[in-house]
Amino acid sequence: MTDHAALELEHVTLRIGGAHILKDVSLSVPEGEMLGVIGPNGAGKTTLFNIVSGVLRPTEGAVRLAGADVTTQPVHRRAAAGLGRTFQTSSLFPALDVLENVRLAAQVREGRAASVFRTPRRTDAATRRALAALEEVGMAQRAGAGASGLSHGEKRKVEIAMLIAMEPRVILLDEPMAGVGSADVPALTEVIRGLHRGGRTVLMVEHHMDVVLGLADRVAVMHHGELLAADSPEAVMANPTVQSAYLGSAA
Amino acid sequence: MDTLVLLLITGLGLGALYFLVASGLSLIYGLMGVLNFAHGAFLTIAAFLGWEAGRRISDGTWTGLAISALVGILVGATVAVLTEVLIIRRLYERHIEQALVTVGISLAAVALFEGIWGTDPIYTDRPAWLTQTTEILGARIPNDRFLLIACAVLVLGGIVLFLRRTRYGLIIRAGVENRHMVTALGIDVRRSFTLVFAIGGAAAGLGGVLASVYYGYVSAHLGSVLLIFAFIVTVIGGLGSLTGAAIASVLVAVLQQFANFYLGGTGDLVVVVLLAAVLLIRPRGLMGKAA
Amino acid sequence: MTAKSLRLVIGGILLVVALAILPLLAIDVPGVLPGPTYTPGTLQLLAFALLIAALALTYRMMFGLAGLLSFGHALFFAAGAYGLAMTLEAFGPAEWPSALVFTVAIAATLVLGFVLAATVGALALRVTGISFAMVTLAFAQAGSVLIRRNPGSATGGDEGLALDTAHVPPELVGVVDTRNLYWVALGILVLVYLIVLWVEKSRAGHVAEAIRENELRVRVIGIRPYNVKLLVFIAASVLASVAGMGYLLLQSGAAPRIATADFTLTLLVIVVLGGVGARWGAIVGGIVYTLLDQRLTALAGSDAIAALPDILRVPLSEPLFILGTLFVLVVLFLPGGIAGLPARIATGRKQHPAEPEETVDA
Amino acid sequence: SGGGDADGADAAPVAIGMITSETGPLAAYGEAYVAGFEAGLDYATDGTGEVDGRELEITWEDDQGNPDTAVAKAKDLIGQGTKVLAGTVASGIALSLAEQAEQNEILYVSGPAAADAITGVNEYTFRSGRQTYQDVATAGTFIGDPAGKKVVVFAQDTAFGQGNLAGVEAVLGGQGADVQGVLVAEDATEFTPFAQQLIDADADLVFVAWAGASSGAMWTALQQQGVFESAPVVTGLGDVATYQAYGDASGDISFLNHYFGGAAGTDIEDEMITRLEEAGAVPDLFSVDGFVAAQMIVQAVREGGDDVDAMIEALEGWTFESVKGEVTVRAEDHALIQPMYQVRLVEGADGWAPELIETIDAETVAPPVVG
Amino acid sequence: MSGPVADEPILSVRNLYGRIAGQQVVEDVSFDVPATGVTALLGRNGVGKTSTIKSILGLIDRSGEVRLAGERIDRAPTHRIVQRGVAYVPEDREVFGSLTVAENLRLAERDRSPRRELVASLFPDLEARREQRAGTLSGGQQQMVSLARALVNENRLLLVDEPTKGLAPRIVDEVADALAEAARTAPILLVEQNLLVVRRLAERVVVLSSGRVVFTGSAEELLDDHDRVQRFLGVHDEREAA
Ligand SMILES: Nc1ncnc2c1ncn2[C@@H]1O[C@H](COP(=O)(O)OP(=O)(O)OP(=O)(O)O)[C@@H](O)[C@H]1O
Ligand SMILES: Nc1ncnc2c1ncn2[C@@H]1O[C@H](COP(=O)(O)OP(=O)(O)OP(=O)(O)O)[C@@H](O)[C@H]1O
Ligand SMILES: [Mg+2]
Ligand SMILES: [Mg+2]
Repeated sequence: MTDHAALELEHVTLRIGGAHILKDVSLSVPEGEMLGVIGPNGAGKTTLFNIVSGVLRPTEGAVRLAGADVTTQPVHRRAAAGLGRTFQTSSLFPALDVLENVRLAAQVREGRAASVFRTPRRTDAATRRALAALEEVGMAQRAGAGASGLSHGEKRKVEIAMLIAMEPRVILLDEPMAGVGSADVPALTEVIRGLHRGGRTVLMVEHHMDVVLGLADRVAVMHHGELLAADSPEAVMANPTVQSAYLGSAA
Repeated sequence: MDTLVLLLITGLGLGALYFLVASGLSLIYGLMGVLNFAHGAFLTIAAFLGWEAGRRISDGTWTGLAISALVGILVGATVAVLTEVLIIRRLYERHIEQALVTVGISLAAVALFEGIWGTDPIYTDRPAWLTQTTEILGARIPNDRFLLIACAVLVLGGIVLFLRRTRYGLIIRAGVENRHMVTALGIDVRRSFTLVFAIGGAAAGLGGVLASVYYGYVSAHLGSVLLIFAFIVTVIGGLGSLTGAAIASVLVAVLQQFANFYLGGTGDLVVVVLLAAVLLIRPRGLMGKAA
Repeated sequence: MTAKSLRLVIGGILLVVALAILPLLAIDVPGVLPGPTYTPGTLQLLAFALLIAALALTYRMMFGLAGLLSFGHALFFAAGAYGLAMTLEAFGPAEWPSALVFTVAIAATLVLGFVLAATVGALALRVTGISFAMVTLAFAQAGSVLIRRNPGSATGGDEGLALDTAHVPPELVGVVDTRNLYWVALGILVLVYLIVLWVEKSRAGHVAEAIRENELRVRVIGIRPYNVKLLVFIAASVLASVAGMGYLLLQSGAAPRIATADFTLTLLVIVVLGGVGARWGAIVGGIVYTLLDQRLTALAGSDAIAALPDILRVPLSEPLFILGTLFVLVVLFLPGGIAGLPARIATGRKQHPAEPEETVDA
Repeated sequence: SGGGDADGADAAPVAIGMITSETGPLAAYGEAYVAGFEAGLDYATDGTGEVDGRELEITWEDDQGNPDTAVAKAKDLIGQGTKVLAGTVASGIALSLAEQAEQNEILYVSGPAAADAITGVNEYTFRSGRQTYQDVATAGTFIGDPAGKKVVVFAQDTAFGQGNLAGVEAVLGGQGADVQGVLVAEDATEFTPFAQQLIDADADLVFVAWAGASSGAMWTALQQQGVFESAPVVTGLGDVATYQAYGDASGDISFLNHYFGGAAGTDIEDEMITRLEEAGAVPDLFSVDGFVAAQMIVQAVREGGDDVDAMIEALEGWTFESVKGEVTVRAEDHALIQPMYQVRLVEGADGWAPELIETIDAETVAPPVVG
Repeated sequence: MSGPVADEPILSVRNLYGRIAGQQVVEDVSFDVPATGVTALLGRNGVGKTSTIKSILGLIDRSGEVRLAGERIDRAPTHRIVQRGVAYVPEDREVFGSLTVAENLRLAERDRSPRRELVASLFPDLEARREQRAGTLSGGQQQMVSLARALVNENRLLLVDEPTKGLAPRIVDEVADALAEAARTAPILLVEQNLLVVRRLAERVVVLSSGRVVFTGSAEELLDDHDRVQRFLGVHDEREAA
């Protein structure tokens, strides 16, 4: 088998104290797929992302990136190997300005991101890449603003720009639309579609069903720490458990 | 055998003293995130004024000591409250700056005390019983150690009850985390913080008076010496954990005694190594909560 | 931008030149300097202030840039001073020419400083926040206790270690040569400044700043914070030893005081006084603090103070009381320190601290 | 060195730099030293402050107990043309100043700093006080013939304590005593177990060398554990502030002493005390060091003028009458050969006060020649 | 305490200015919140909705005139304002992570007889997690704690900032139900991006743009006017925003 899935989870289980937070989750995401992850609050979606990105270690089971077992690898290794993510709550470096935030990510792609022998310049490749990424999310005109002064929606966009600048192969988006004003949802949806179009594998937790349905190739449903189903959007929407446990009357 | 008993019990006594200082420190840090370098100054001023009062009213008697202790507690609490209200409060949620001002206060206070009471230690009198010894298993234990241990136990119990049994405990813990949100729930969080400082200061005040009993003198540097150990104990025990501080106090003091005696006076080195080792193995300390 | 930075560079060079020709001038600033600038006493004081400024600059690099609050920085300063004193003595008997002994001793001390910094840093950086501060404190305390214990009569204990001048270039010995020592101190400050500038402007510097804000976030973009922090720690520590060597030459000896936690606290006070926000803040802080300390002592002993009633005389005759109070006032009312002054005057508005970090849900 | 140019310069004042702790941990010692110096200067110049018509221009500087400050002040003074430095109570600072004196070829008269290392450190350095060796040798005289006796030194593990142990080993060990040290970490606060150790050692003499605030607790511990019943205990009697530090143990201790008010009974002592009292001071442990320093400086200037070599020559081997009687500046290593005292504390209306038992002859306690 | 006169607004904001870090984020904002029903505060990202609410509560530097049932509250400290019956549900949940769910709720109880049953019935999931530390709750669960803290007391006014953010669609429904229920006893000032929820709950809307009020009126008037929706909120069809 040479063609590995971009991301594979095998029997991933997580217990913290007495709580059984993830129960035997197995999932394989082929290269280039956009996978929507939905499920009620507290189902374990963010936890799953934390395990994939290395913030948490599973109690049992394995995580594979492009065939390589990364279960015990630290966060930064996985990131350097091409795994990017955003957080459910925006997290930027508040003391840096927008451009510097994104440029940090761009440097990683170039290598020697933390070298003392390299000085960032306005004209270097990392800066250009960062500016391009900001352009793509429509934040170029805010490049010089301090990150702490951004509104919620702006922060979200800058985070995505950081992802773009990192050029990861696998991307985890945790509720990218949360708190984004209605006006910006379509634009941001396009940005995410763009992320995906480049052939990248994207996993996205999102409660905005239109966005999920509009973007995802496949939708995984989590419930009480279990993976209920991973199927086409239509099939998932038709699933009665999803209907009752998740969507309610809003469907 | 008797040396062993002697080392153990005197270690316990010293641990009690460490705890009396550390309790306030740990309380204030744990609940408000303020690393209070001025704590030693609270202790010293309480010891000085306690001594001044005790000696005026009746020197070297139990009454005198009781008065000293009372005055010490009041002074400690008052000074702490003043510090909180006048200085710390203006810097709320800026923990680094808060620690910094307390550094400034401690520098200034020690200098001021030296200016007022001089640089020499002032030797104190105490009730005769405290200068005598009681024999336990062949070891002659100085009686003041029992007083220290008793006071430390009382303080530990008192503070733990306060935090468990009153609503203040809850307010204070929440306030540390997100002060704005506590006010947004309709609670005057400043009052609670002032109360914490008062309690911490009172514990330091009592510690100061007892320290002057233990050392037999008061001096401008009384607090600074104890403060270092109180810090170490607080950190080893786990920041904010009172029981942790209590356990660590005893551990540190006993270890220090043994190392000083059997390992050629290396007590301080051993304590410092212990601190580094505990933190490297368990960054949160023995009983600290997860960050 | 380039025009502005060019102006800055030229301004900097002019400032250094001005400082360098100070010993050739007879500028008298009564109340600030003890005498005209060419006198040895004044030069000694100024040289000392420059070295403290250099040390404060290294401390700022850790604390201000990377957010590493260390309570053990004094250890490395002491390592430089004691290291050079001890190696000079150790190489003393060798049959080499003095210049060679001197150079080798300096090189050996640098290596010592590096090894010490790498060891302490590698261990202490395994923890963060207050724990990091305490582990560094622990190492520094251990160093301080060792120095005072005088193992094998190597450190001179309480009495400190005198500089063995046998192999020190004669230009650096004696009061008439204080001028040369002043230039050495100025050289060290410039060197430290340039290296600090270089580190801060590099990618590593930016990453260090990001780590200060949000460590997990840095890991998630694929950088290991540990390496960067260690780099900053080692750079700052080795530079501190360089300042320590300058101190040894200037003072003709090393005293155990420079290894104490109190000394580190003084550094912290200096950096905050000067302003964490800017490099020049640390420099100004170091110089202002040293001069103040000296002048306040002079004031304390003055007749004007002695004539005051007790309630004023007692506090005013304690320099540390005034310094401590001043420091408290600066933290309270001048959050950016001295370096924050221009901006405050410009905006005329109170500065707020950055918003508390957002929590990462993990 | 630029020797004093003849005539014209003669009337010019002589700059004397006095550096000592006026603030900082040793400020109290500094105060006694300063008062003693003023008295000595007044005595030695007959109240004129001049030597042969030349004014002694005295500049006082505070070293704050900090060598850095001391060195800076010294350099400043030297830079301004000071020919004589004197003072300081801390041995570490005294050694730094001695170093400056040598580098810059000026005279230095060290103050109360006790370290033996100051004696003979270089040709420019003299001392006006006693040194550790003399303390220890004094204690040695208390036990008759030390040969075969067991002496335990109980001291802090500091330069001062180590110096005392080394001193006892040299003095009493040299005379055949079996010397053993119990050194306690400086920051230790608990002394009971060590007291136990002293009893277990079963010594003929316990020599205690202790400085600093923890003395009170240490003595209490010795007393509580019964050390005084097991062996005679000897220690140095410090300044007035410490007289009450020994608590109930006071009567049980034999003290060696450098000086206390009234110890000497000489005329010059009366002169000093009168002057001290006029200035509102009391005679204390280090008053004499200041007094002697003034006498030495006046002598050096009188005989040597501005020339440091002449000053050195004037002092080397100089024998003179001082507060404690006849004292000699030994030519070889500049040690100050002086009598010492054996003292006890007796309780009076104002608490404990010293009482002289015996004066120990200067030669008996003279340190061996350095070098 | 006399009940509010029927047509007197419960909250009236006049010329409110707010500053964060020396930067003006609320500029001369004036509007009223009637004594009944839900008033929605709308606007694009970053226009200053959250800041307006924080200014009302005194959580950021503010100046201007704010009246609660006729009484000035613009000088009162936050806790006093809240004690007068104003509850706040912040944008970022702001639960006390180191406290348990039960402790979070207990802390919020101001009334002598807090409405614990109501909260328990609204958020059964929380009941099961009473002893869990709030910091370990999922994002949505934290949002529930945050809402529960406000609803546990009787209030005269609720200030609710984006309560449905990050909630599963079914929970969004439930929260909307809960708010509708709450609105029957106390008026609500609601910041919300989900226009479906706005349409369902709000009678009146206030629209902000760059820190200023640009529209005040009935919800229907705004939402049915596609032009205005497009102009103020940048949305063509509200369904798109759901
Ligand atoms: N330390 C812990 N102890 C007990 N339970 C925990 C702990 N940490 C997390 N949990 C629980 O694990 C579950 C999974 O949380 P997670 O954040 O992954 O949910 P989610 O699917 O992302 O929800 P949301 O959509 O609300 O963000 C939650 O029910 C949470 O309460
Ligand atoms: N801490 C801060 N420092 C500086 N500026 C800030 C800060 N917080 C907010 N701002 C500024 O205030 C403006 C208003 O922010 P606010 O959070 O009130 O907007 P909002 O309308 O609630 O946006 P959203 O819909 O994204 O929540 C924003 O443009 C932002 O730039
Ligand atoms: Mg989540
Ligand atoms: Mg908002």
